[in-house]
Amino acid sequence: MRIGVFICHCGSNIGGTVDCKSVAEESYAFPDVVFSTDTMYACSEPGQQGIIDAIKEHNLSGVVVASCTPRMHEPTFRRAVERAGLNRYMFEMANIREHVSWIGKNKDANTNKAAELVRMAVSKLRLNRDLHSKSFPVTKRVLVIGGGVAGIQAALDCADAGLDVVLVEREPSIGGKMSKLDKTFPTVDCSSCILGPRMVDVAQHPNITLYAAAEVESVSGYVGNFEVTVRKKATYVDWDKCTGCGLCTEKCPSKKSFDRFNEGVGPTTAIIIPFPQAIPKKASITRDACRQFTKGKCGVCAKICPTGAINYEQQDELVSMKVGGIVAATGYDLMDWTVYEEYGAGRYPDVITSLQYERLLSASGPTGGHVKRPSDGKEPKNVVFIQCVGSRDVSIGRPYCSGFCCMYTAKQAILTKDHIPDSQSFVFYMDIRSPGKGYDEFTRRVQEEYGAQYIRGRVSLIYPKGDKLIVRGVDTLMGGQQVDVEADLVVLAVGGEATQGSPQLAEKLRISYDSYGFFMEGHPKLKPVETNTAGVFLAGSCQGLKDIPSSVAQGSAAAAKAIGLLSKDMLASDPQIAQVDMKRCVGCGKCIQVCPFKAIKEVDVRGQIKAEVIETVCQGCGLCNATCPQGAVQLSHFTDNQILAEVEALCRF
Amino acid sequence: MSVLEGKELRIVGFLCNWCSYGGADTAGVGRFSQPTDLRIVRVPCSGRINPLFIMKALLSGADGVLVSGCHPRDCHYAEGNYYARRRLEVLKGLLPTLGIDPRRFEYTWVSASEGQRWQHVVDTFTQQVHTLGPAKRLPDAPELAALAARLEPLRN
Amino acid sequence: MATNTAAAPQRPSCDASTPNPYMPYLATVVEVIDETPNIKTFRVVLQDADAMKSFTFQPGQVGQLSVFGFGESTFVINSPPTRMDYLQFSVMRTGENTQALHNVAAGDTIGVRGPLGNSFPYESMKGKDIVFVGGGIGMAPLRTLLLFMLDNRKDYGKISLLYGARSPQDMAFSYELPEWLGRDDLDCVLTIDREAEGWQHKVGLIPNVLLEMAPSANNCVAITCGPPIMIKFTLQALEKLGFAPEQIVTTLEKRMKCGIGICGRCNIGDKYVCVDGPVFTLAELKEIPNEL
Amino acid sequence: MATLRYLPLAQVPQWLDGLAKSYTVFAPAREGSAVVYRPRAEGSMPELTARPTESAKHVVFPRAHELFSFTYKADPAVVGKRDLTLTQPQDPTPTVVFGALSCDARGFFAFDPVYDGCGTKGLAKDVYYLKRRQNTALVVLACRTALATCFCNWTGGSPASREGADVLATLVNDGLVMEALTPKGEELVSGLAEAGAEQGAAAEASHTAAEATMAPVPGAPLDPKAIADAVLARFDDATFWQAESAGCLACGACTYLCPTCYCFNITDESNGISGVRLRSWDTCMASLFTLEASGHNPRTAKANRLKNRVGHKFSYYPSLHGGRFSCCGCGRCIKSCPSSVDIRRIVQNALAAANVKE
Amino acid sequence: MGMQKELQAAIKAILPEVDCVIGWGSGPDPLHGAPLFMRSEDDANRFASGFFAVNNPALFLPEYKGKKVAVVVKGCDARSVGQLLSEGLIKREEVSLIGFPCQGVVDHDKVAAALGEKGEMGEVTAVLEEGDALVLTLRGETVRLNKADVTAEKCMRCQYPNAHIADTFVGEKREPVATADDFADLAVFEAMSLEERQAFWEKEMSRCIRCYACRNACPLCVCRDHCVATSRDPSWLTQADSVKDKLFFQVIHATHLAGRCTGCGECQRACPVGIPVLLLKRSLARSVEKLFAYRAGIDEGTPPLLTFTLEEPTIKERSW
Repeated sequence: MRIGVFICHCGSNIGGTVDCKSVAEESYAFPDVVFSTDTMYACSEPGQQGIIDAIKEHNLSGVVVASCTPRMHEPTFRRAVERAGLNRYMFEMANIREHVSWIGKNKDANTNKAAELVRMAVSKLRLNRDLHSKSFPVTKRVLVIGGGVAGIQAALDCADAGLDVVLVEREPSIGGKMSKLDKTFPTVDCSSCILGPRMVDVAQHPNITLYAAAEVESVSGYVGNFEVTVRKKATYVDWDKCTGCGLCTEKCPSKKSFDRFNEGVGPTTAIIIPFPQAIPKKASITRDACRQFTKGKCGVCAKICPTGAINYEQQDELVSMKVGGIVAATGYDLMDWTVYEEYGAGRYPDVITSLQYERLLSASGPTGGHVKRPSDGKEPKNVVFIQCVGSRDVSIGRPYCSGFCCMYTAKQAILTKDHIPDSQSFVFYMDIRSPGKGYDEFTRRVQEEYGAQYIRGRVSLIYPKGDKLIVRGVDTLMGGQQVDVEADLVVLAVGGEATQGSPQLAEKLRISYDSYGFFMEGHPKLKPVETNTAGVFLAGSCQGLKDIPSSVAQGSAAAAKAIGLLSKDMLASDPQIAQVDMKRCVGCGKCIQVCPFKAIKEVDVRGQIKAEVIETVCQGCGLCNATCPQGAVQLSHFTDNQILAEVEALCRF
Repeated sequence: MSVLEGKELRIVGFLCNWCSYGGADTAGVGRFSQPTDLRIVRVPCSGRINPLFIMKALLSGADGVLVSGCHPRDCHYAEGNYYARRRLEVLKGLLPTLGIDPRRFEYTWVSASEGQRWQHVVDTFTQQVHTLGPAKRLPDAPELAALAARLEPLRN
Repeated sequence: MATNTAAAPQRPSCDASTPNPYMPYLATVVEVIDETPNIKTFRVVLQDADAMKSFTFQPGQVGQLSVFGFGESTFVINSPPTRMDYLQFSVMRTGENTQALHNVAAGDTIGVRGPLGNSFPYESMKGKDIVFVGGGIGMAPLRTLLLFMLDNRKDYGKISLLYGARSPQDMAFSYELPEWLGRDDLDCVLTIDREAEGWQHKVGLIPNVLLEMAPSANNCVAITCGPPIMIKFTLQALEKLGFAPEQIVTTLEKRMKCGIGICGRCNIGDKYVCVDGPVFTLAELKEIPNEL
Repeated sequence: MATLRYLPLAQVPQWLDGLAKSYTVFAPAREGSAVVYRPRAEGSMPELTARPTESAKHVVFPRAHELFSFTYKADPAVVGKRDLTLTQPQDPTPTVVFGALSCDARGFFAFDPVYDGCGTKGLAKDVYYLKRRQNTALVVLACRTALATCFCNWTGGSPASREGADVLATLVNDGLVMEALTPKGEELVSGLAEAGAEQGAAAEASHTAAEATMAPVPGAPLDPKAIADAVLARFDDATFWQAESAGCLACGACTYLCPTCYCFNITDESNGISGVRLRSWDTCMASLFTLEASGHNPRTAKANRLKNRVGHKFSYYPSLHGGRFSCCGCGRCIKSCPSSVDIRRIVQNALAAANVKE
Repeated sequence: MGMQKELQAAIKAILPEVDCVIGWGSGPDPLHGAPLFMRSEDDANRFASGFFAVNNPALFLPEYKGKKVAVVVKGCDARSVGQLLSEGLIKREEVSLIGFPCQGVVDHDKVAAALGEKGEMGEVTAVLEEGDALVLTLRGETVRLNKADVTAEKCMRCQYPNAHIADTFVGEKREPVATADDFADLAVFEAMSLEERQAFWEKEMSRCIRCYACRNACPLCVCRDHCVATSRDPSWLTQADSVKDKLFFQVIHATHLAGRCTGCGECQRACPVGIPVLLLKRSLARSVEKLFAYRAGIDEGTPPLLTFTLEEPTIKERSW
């Protein structure tokens, strides 16, 4: 074998703390190495061309590049060696940036370690062999999980591109958080006016199948051919019959139910249509609130329903389908702010969340758009906004910035002035974060034109005084002076968190999530909507909190990825899969027992039981390989011999 | 010796590609400095790690072996780390019978986002191995030992 | 009892001049030819020019090729002794050694031990008609004898070749076939197992095509090599065509290590394929225990 | 007859220490429940009571040894040029085996013709074996009794056979009577005091007594030709071999303990830059022994493999090497077989089967 | 002797239904039994159970796949059968088990040690069992040995002397000598320091001849002819005569048996050079019993290393 080794300086990223030239010199003595050099940026066009030229000039049959993590540029270099006529798997990478130059301080040690990593890569490469993909057909259907604005965008884009789309929404209506908003920043245009038509498009699109009040039960399979089961939760209303006329909601005698859509601002009925523009506009019964279920008798809605759609016996229903790609767009929840004792921990009715305030501001909200404070229904004059509630707070384990609170607080201050012209808004803030298009202007406008008083400082205490609340904070711009503001209403800009059930969904999708429960993108810069699981994409706040424009952009981006994936009739399988050496297999079945993908089956070869890998099902985890006692199953590109060669390269010298 | 004589010990890491290798990358990106002893072998999944790889390393002269995979429930391949957990735990129990200090081998779970945790793991484990010092190596076959001696001048 | 109580034999010895049969020649691979998806041909030249000059062998003899660090395996020298620009070996990828060989590139150094084993009885074939029947990689040993006979064409009668493979892609030496087909002193028939696009030659299993060709057994020797199942049916076909066991020659494959009759694994009864073979007539094979 | 010499037991360690100045000395040592031939530790008394579990063949034919080593070195002057050097190992040092059994000494006779180019056949000579063979002197300790598994008398041996030995040592009371049988043997023992006539007689008596404990050869006189024919005659009798091999584990204990089994494997062990070509013991009882690259194996079943083992020892080998069995009757294969497979019984059963047929 | 006759009767009774009955016969000397494969009444008459019936006949069962066989089993042999069954390596309907109350079997190494200077085992010409004693004849003299002194270790801690699976059980079940495995053998070994243990293995393994009798005597080794010990792809071991490789093979064997080994001890018994290779497997068995409450061959269900649970309460992971 003739191996070429390329040591990348990555500018000074590697070259700064690794003597790349001496690594290249040392590599020249490694087995089968016939060419070695150092290069400034291996991944750059000239860098890649250098590799290609060397392959041709020195008749190389394998290449090692020592540079950054293979999780970054392995595909880049594989394509490069392929352009030079080699099989793309005759390539190995040594990670001397993330694993060496960026973490080690001692240049000698780094240089030595880099050389060792190269030797390890060379040792493995010597046992590499050409691998070839197989192709398999794809299912041209996309599952979008979550019907918020990101999911809606992704669903519509995919559907418009001609793909079948299945949109699954946990709530009885799509729309997500955006549908609860009164207006959006920085344009202060009506949220439901811009979202509403898109929701209707979803309902009417011939390519979209919508399952509201449904959740993903299980996901199996693999890119191009996932098997998905969706649980349609019982709503006790036959939606095929329900016309959304709303008679039932008017007559329902149980009127003390928690109004989820309105964030608990006022009660609602046990049978509900969440809001007038709901899609689908169908009624559903909240079981815990319904007298039929709690008391065993009532049946008012059933009696009144003109189409006989009420069905108290309804059960959850499981629907299975095959999809080629999945977009997760499950959004976020507000964190539970009641952990803040200083804000009253929920004891004061007039301390509300920003989202509750949206509902008070909304014309379609429980107060018809009249701002009435919860305690006594009076119109507030002094409204205090407190920012960073549950954001940037290490003490409660939420050190991150939620990103959108500064902006919506400014918006709400403006709306307050619009609704109550003689009102005064006070905003306690830490920093104003407004780096979007027209955003900073907006926050300036609320202060300059709307007279909102911004106080830079944290609130240490809220306490009641008569029918008012005293908000005690500091003004850090005034030398930390204590400020007491008398408020009629306090609105907390509560930060977001990963929506409930995110880790569970991530496990079903076999994607990673961070310690807060947000889903991990494939790469923070270069793969913002991909995940490490092929065929699963991310959109919106499930990946990290973001505002509407970003969510929509990500929805489209995820859709573009899904469309790109499914634009082909056939997908190429990853050839890094398990293979059975039939000559050595004894048919003991242990591999079949452990395979998480059921990718190994028993076959009869001339009267003998053998194991056989189903190539398109195997995902290449190698569990079978580690299980097979005689090593008759080998994971291509990660064979026992290859890993042993790496171990030996490290230990035997 | 390829490790820096007297300064480093020989520590081999087996990391799953999806979580822990990513976590080590994240640590790199975050410039979380670490001791230089560890050399990482990338495998697709902790379930791919045959416990015998660890034995091979320990018997071949590694002073420590560190395995890291996805946290339970987070395996990219759904179940690989569950099997790994059992197998690695059983292997750990065998080491003392072979006369190998079980502290020379640890396994843990580090996710792709846990760069800082990875730094902590590497720091702690490296320190642990240094406290134990170099492992006593079993003698090679005479032919292979002679070979190693012949190789010495080749290295400079 | 006599033999077992005979006086103790003398202890054997050797001296510094005794050649070491395990030391390979170092050889440079001068060319690698991709024959089929799993067969590569290696042309090698011994690095010691004198050794190359004095290297002699007979058609049918084998050599041991080493990729140092991986191991040795046995292959027939499939270039003829009449063409000594290089020694040629064709290697089908079946295991770790052959995979290592497949990773060898032109310019690399490998080891060669040989020549080993017996050869085709080409002297006794002089003046006779010859039928070669080769299947797949089994064409390799036939090639050396075929080219040798073509280089000594006047010594032999009519020469026919039936060469079959599973598909056109599996046919090694494809670059030589036009020449062989074009010669009027060689009757060359090619066949593949199943119909394939663009295939101009025969389609059918070798034994069937052989029966169709129906070479006369009269004053003729058949030489056949190929996979076991093909050999089994080819032998039946040849017998049907009237070939006597003495008129049929084949070569055997065995796992070999030393290649010099010591290591003990390639025996069939008291015959060692590495020194008594690999070439046997069917008549000889019928004499030894049935353990192929 | 050469001069007999006498070495008091108490002086054995001292004498061996003396030999160790010019030779590597191997001697039996007790380790756990086994007795094995080890390079002798200075001052130690060899184990002389229990007979060694293994044979002494590994002294001449090591379990694994280097045929040659190879090293690649990149040429810094010419890009892509790598020089490869092959180096042969150093010649073995002169060696003495003290306390070999007479069957061990005779066992090498099975090796000799094969490793010496098969006599008139003029095949290649195995220089590694030949060098060690000529460099190794054997001090044979005469057996005082026969074990139930012993059958050296089938193969022309006896408990105190002098064949192949350089010195025959016989344990008499508190000392060893040493009889040099070759010049090399004479060199070893020349420094020792002469034995008295009484001691010589005692040694002779010990030999006779040992002979008496030996079970007679069944159906004596034994006809090697008949045995060879009978074993070969069973070649196609699958039932026979299946029955004989039913309890066999197909492990290599018999072949590795056997003084006459000489098969080997060749493998490369390397770290890429440099490595060795090793010759290591191999066993015909292993499936891999004959597994061909194509996956075909002429001896897949243990019955086929046992057939080859017995066939080789009692039929094929004799037909190539003057009728001599490739067996010295030491019985270790029986004694140490985990399943008590008895090669004598297989041979007798083959003979019996031949008699039934005819 | 009653037991012997009763077992022979049971064997004869089942002979017509099966391809063969696997049991024990006599070996090359009076101290050794040997596996016996019975196909006729004559064969059955050669059956010999008792103190010298050491071999584990379960070893041979996978060879007879597809045929119906009967096998006479000691308690420990039945455990091996149980494990083979639970792993699907043999079929229940193809095996008929004849069990009996096992009184323990001989340890030849102990006999050899007990004889010491009196002579070698191969010189013993006759053996008589007299109650708790063995009376050996050698070199024309008799030697009395206490049976308990030459009984195999595994029998001294045996909890299952009566085959726990048996289609026919001959005789009265006997009380086990132990109610739990206290792994006292390991405790003895573990009195050594880590350094001493390593030196111990170094010394013991140095006389290994790599015959793989340990492996081939193991009823649960599934790879048989395809073991990684000599394969080159994968190539786990060099063929060099090195302690490292020899010990590594023992580790391979033991790990492959983790959670599967029933402790029949055949590996150690088969070792011609007396290396205590069972120790490693005992150590693993102890771990497995502790972690997963699983006793191979007794407890049904998937061997613990071929399955998992989401939570592993017994595994105390390191907290970093």
